[in-house]
Parts: sequence; C-alpha cells; structure tokens
Amino acid sequence: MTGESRRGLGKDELAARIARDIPHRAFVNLGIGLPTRISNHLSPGSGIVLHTENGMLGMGPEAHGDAVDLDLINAGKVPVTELPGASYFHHADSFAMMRGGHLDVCVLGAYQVSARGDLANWHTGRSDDIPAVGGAMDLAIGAKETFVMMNLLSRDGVPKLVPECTYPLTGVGCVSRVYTDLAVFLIEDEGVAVRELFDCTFDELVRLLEVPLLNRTREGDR
Amino acid sequence: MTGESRRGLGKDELAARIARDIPHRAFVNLGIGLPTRISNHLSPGSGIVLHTENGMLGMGPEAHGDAVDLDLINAGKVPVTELPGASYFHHADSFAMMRGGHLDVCVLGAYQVSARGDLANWHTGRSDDIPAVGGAMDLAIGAKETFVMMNLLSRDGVPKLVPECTYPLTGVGCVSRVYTDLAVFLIEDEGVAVRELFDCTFDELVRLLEVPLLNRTREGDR
Amino acid sequence: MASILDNPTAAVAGIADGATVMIGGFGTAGQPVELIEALIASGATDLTVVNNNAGNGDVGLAALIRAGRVRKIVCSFPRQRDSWHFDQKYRAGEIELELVPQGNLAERIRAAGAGIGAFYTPTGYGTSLAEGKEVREIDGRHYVLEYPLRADYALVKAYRSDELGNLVYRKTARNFGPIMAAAATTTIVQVEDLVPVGALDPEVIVTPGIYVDRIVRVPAPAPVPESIGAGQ
Amino acid sequence: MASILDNPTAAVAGIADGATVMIGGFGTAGQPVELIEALIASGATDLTVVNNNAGNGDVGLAALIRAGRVRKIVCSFPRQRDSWHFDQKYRAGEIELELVPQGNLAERIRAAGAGIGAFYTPTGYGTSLAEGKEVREIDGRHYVLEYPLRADYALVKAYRSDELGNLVYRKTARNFGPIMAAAATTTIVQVEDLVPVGALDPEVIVTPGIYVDRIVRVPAPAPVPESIGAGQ
Repeated sequence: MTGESRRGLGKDELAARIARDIPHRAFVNLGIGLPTRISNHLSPGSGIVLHTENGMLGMGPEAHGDAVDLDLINAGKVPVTELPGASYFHHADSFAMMRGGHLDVCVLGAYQVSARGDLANWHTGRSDDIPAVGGAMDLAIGAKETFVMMNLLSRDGVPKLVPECTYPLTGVGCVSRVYTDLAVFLIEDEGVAVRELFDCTFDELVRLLEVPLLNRTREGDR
Repeated sequence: MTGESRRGLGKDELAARIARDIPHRAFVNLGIGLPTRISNHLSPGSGIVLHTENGMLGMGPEAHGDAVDLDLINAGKVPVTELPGASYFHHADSFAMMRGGHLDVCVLGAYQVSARGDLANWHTGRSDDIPAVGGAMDLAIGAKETFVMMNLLSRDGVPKLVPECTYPLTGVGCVSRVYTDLAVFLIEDEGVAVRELFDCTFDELVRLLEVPLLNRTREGDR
Repeated sequence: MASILDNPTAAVAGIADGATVMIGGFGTAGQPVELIEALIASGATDLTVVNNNAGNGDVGLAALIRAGRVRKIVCSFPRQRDSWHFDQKYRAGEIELELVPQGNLAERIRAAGAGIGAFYTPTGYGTSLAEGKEVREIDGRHYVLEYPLRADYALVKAYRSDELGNLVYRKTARNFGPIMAAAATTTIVQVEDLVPVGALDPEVIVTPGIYVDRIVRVPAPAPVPESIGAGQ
Repeated sequence: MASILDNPTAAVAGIADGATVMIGGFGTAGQPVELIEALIASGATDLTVVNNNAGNGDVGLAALIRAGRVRKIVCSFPRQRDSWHFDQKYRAGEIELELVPQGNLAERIRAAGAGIGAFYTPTGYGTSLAEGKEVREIDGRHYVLEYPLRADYALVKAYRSDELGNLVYRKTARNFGPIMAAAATTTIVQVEDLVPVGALDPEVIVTPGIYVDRIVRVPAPAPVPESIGAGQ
C-alpha cells in the first residue's frame, strides 16, 4: 500500500486516512504533534472548522514570513493564521466548549490506548520526567468522538494498544477509534473491533496484540 | 427635618441620604422599586457606575421619547440609556460579577431585616401569592455591602427591623446597613447600632423596636 | 454546524411534544417572538420551558402559555404586571413552576453548556428555595449544590449572524442568548440581519457558530407589547 | 475603579513577599512582560504564581523564576523546550509545582471570580491528577470536585483600555486575561493603547472596568523570544 520498505501507512498516509473520516462541516481539535498533520489533508471545501484550545475557532494554516503574528498562535505555540468566520474567546470559554461536548472530533497522539478506550498520552511516569498535562485531559474527555493517531508499535516493537494502560492515564474510556499504521480499530462496548487493515492480516494483528479483537473489516481477513 | 406633616425623611430625602454614603467611583446596583430613586441624587461628577443585572454596566437614566430602545432596558424592564464607558455582557457573566463580590454596593428594598442582617424582600409567604424571586437572592449576597432602603414601620405601624424575620428569607446575614425614614442602622457583629436619627430620639427607637440597639449617633441621643 | 432556514416554521420543525425548550429574552428584550409563534403553530405541547419570566402581555411566551402548551416553566420571575396568562394557569393548577434565583438559573444553564456536573453557589442558602438541596460550608461560607439545566432546544434571538452561525447581540437583549445557545442539543436562532462569512470581526463574536444549529432571518421585528415596567 | 499609572514600576507597587500572583498569557502570547520585569525589580519574593506555563526562554516569567522569586507555581504545562529555568529549579527542589489540567485551571480561576464555592468537573477523573480529590457520579458520569483559585494580584496584558479600565484583547493573546482579571483582589493591566472613555464600543468590551484596578500603557511591545513551537 506504500512504496516504502516499511510496512503499513506512513505518517502522512495515516493523516490522510483520518482526514477522510472527519465529517464535512465538523468542529475539530487536532492535538499537537502528529495529529496536526491531518490539517494538510482536509479538503478546502470540507467546511471543517478547527478549534485551538487557547481560544479560537476557525484556525488556518501555519503562518510564515510577514503573516507571523505572535498574538495568533495555536496550542503548540506555533504562529497560525485566521480563516474567514473565525472567532476568539477566553480560556474558560474555550475549555467550556470542549468539556461541554461541542466539538465533534478530537484527534490525539498516544503512548497507550486500552481495550476499553482508556488513554495514556501525557506522562511517561518516569520519575525524572517533569510532568506537564496542558489541555490533554480536557481534550480526551471533551469531544463527541476522540480518535487516537499513533503507530501500533513503539520504537521497541511493543504494542501500544493494550489490555490495560501501564502509563499514567489521561482519560478513562474516552477513545472511540484508534488509527494506526497497521490498522484502524473501533472501541466498542463488545470489545475492540478491527475496521481496516494496512499491509497486514487480521490474524497477524491477533498474534501481535494481547487485546481480543473482533473482525469488522469490510473484506474480512485478507 | 422635612416640611411635611409626617415625621422623618420622605422617600426622596432618604434616597438623597443614601446617595451621600455611596463612595465616588463605586460600582453599584440599585434594586427595582424605591432604591431606583437614588440614581436621581448621584452627582454627575461622582463617577459612580450603575450595574443592571440583565447585563450592563454604565447604565444611564430612564429613556424617554425617541431615546426609548426596547433592547436597552433595566432590571425593572424600563427603557434606559447608555453612558460613555458602558459595557454589555450575558446573564451568566452578569451574575458572576454579582456573586463574585465585585459590586461595591447594592441597595435593596425590604419587607423585613433581622438584627443579624437577614433580609426578607422577595415573597410575602401568603399562600395565594405567586412567588417570584428574580435576582433578589443574588443581589442580597453578592455585593461587598448590601444596604436596605425602607420605611422603618409598615403601613400598619409594625416595625420592619426585627429580632427574626417572619417573612421568607432572601439572604442570611447579608445586610450591612438599614436606611429608614426615622434612622440609619448599622448591622455589626456586636448588634444593631443606630448611626443617625431623623426627627426622633434614640429612646423612641428603643421603645419602638424589639431589637436591642447600640447608640452610635455622632451627637448622642437627641 | 448551522443551517439557514427560510422561515420560522421550518426553523422550529421537529420540536416534539414533551420537549424541554429554552427561550431567550429578559421580558421582551431578546425574546424570539416569531420563533415562538411558529412553535405555537407547530402544535407542540406538554413542553417544559426555561425562561427568565413567564410571559408578558399576550404575545410570544405569553401566547404559548395561553395556548396551554407549557406543562412546566423554569424561571426566576413569573409574576409580573402583565403575566396574566401565566397567573391564570398557575392558579388553576394547570402549569407547574420551578422557581430558581436568577443567577442560579443563569449559572445552571451555563454549567450545562460547559460540561460542569454540579456547582456550589452561595445564592439561596438559608432560604426556602434551597430546601431539600445539599449544602456545604467551604472556607467559612455556606453554599447550595445546584445542577446543570439542559434543553432539547433553545430558541434565541440575536441581532446579526454570519452564514456560519457566529452571532452578535444588541444591548441588553443579549441576556440569556449566549448561555442558552450552548446548553441545548439543538439551537435555533432568529436574527435581524444575516451577513456573509468573514463580515463579522472575529474579536467581537459573542456566540461562536459551533453553538448554533439553525438560523432564520426575521428582518422586521414584531411589534413589542407596551408592557414595560412590569417588574423584574 | 481603575487608576492609570505612569509606568510598570508604579503599577506593581505593593506586591508583598508571599503574595499569590496570577500572570496572564499562554506561552508568550498575552504575557505582560514589562509588568513582570517591574515585579522582578521590586524585589518581591516567595511568590505563588498562577500561569498556564512555567516560563519561556529568558524573559518575563522565566526571568522571575530564574531570579528565585517563585516559591510555587500552579500551571498546566511547565515543561517546554525553552523552560530551562523552571526545569533547573524544579530538579533542584527549589520550586513547588501544582499541576492542573488546563481546563480545570481555567475553570478554577473563573470560579474564583464568579463566586462559585466548588464545582464538579469530568476532567482528570480516574487520573493521578485527581488522586485524593473528592469524586462523584452524576447522571452516570464521573466528576472530580475542584475548588476556586484566587489571587492577591493579577498581571494581565490587554490590547486596549479606556480610562475606566474597559479592556479589549488581541487574537489568541486574550487567553487567561479576562478570567484572571476577575479572580484577583487587585488586577494590574498593561495595554498597548489607552483611549478616552466612550471610545470603545460597549458591545465589544471583553473585560469590563469593574475588574481592573490599575492600568499602565506600555506602547512598544518588548521583543518576544524566538522560542515558538515549544509545546503546549
């Protein structure tokens, strides 16, 4: 599915795949880091409105050159632009918008996701790490749907979709879908369902993960 | 002290007396009914800013003729005007301003005030009365100081400054001063103190009221 | 995201019997009269209505009450000089009243939109309106626990909207509009003026379009009853 | 009511050792750098600071921390690429950290200004940041009880003020300014532009002057460090 030697989707392919699943005209928050790339794959006619938790709806692309305005930044503190129809509001209003369930979709990176949709993405838990949570816990539980975007395996080859998170939790039971380089998973009441496979088979996933999996791929096991 | 045959201050004299005790540049809410008259006695140079709980600071006098704008009303639903430096905000912000203790003074009418500063001004408690509270409970407990403006006696000659309120309460221990036609009372930790007398003596008040009184008049008992 | 409807009838379509409907306005200022008229015409009944008042004169919310469509009203100040339709229904035992201090009403609506589960407020402590409610002393002050107030629909009047539903209001007609827009599942807004996307300064938008589901332009405001000065 | 001061030094006068000081800004956007510099020059120490972050680069809040004036910081995102002064103090055990999820931080500040005694928030439930906190299930959802966050002083940067302290902000530099202004006993604001009373449209004022105690005009913004992209 990719021309690269690695298996599964590359980061931009994955971002494009997630972008396809975001409904037109949705209000969306893309977490800092990897999920930010999704914005490059949203079609201009989609009417999708981006929220940044530091107080803005209608955020445009990253600003460059003369367009840089240090009063206009995103949650990652990168200068951005303003689209027509944008609005500004203060921090309590911005997080009320999140916590109140008004965003349609939020996409976050993760260290781990559990089979019940628990999310761990804010702290390694290492004692020498200085903890910093930012808006992660609000984002995790706020949106109508929380998607995770991550590689299925860590750099050490350890699965990040797990029966129980061993990293400190960001939110409990908050993830609805997990988009990875190898597969798309749906977190459902009955368990974790595989919706789509990228260069691997359902049986391979079953062997790879300790999480029981349901096969909900359209084509069945390839 | 008045040219009228009745004893004590008339309504406008009382309003003027209260106006003198409102500090320059204070933020003030004048309750609907009698306290509204105080605005007529605030000097233009006082810099006092009036709040109306339906979402405005910098409220001006009642509007007449062409100045009437039905989108610009006070808490009594009377058309008013806007002074330079005014601002508008929504209802949650307006009551946050009150509840958060940002107003300097609020002046309210009352059915009864207790010796501990409990206020009863929203409901007669009669079973055939339709209850309506409006912003009374928020005003009572919100401002830094809550003044009451009332006649000391009801139309039936019954004192309205009482040991315990018999009318349903609006707020507990919230009144700091009671301005009446016959005297100004301060509600203090040690009890109720008489600060000023209008056409009556301290001893007369002592005989009139069931509330123990401290004499804090400047001139002593006249 | 907001849709633009052709008329108030289309805008209120789907409001079912038994729905909870927030209606903006403080007295007549900000009251979405044409949306209420369309709601009456729709026939929806057995409604729970959240509003500061219980109708003024004979139009708008008063007409909805007169028509017998309101099973219960949640408000702070029902009794006014011109609340005769409510008064009659209330005395006849034909309408249920939940009386809420105005600031608690506003904060409960705000809490619903902001995802707050409950909050401790000092307002009403020690009064009959706090009877049966949980209380707590925090840092020497007494508070009452109040819960969010949500709605299926909010009917709101704003001054101007862009085509994304970004709203600005006019003077004290702003009142409950912004918080009700955020507290309802479906928010329906009537505006005097509808402008293209980009025509509103992003700094001055009061209600971002994320809170608005349906917009209808009602250019000429309906006549407002002469019932001013009718209490808080 | 607001007073207009001549310079940042006069504006921050009276901030005592041990004070709790809220400082506006998200990273450097909205950070009142000149007020912080004046605070450093004032010598005040043993401060508790409330800010979203823990300093960027070498100026502003970072310089206050470097100078050893901050005993404790309450924030959501201390660790950034350019938070080296905080990092060093923290690893040396010379600064206390209260880590609060960003939305709970904002809501706790808002609660202080709004007179709310405490509130139930879903954010953080089931995580280590809710350990030891009271929890409650309401309508099937789990919440954590959080308390207001008050301050003796707030240092805020706004874009423009009138002479009554009515404020407007600029783009995402608005962030914590409005809620901090309402949560502090004394609110000190630096603005780029000071205009006469009546020059601001009453509909667009974000922070009414009731929340502002001292205003100082700082026309030319200080150079902002080139440390963008340093995390949330």
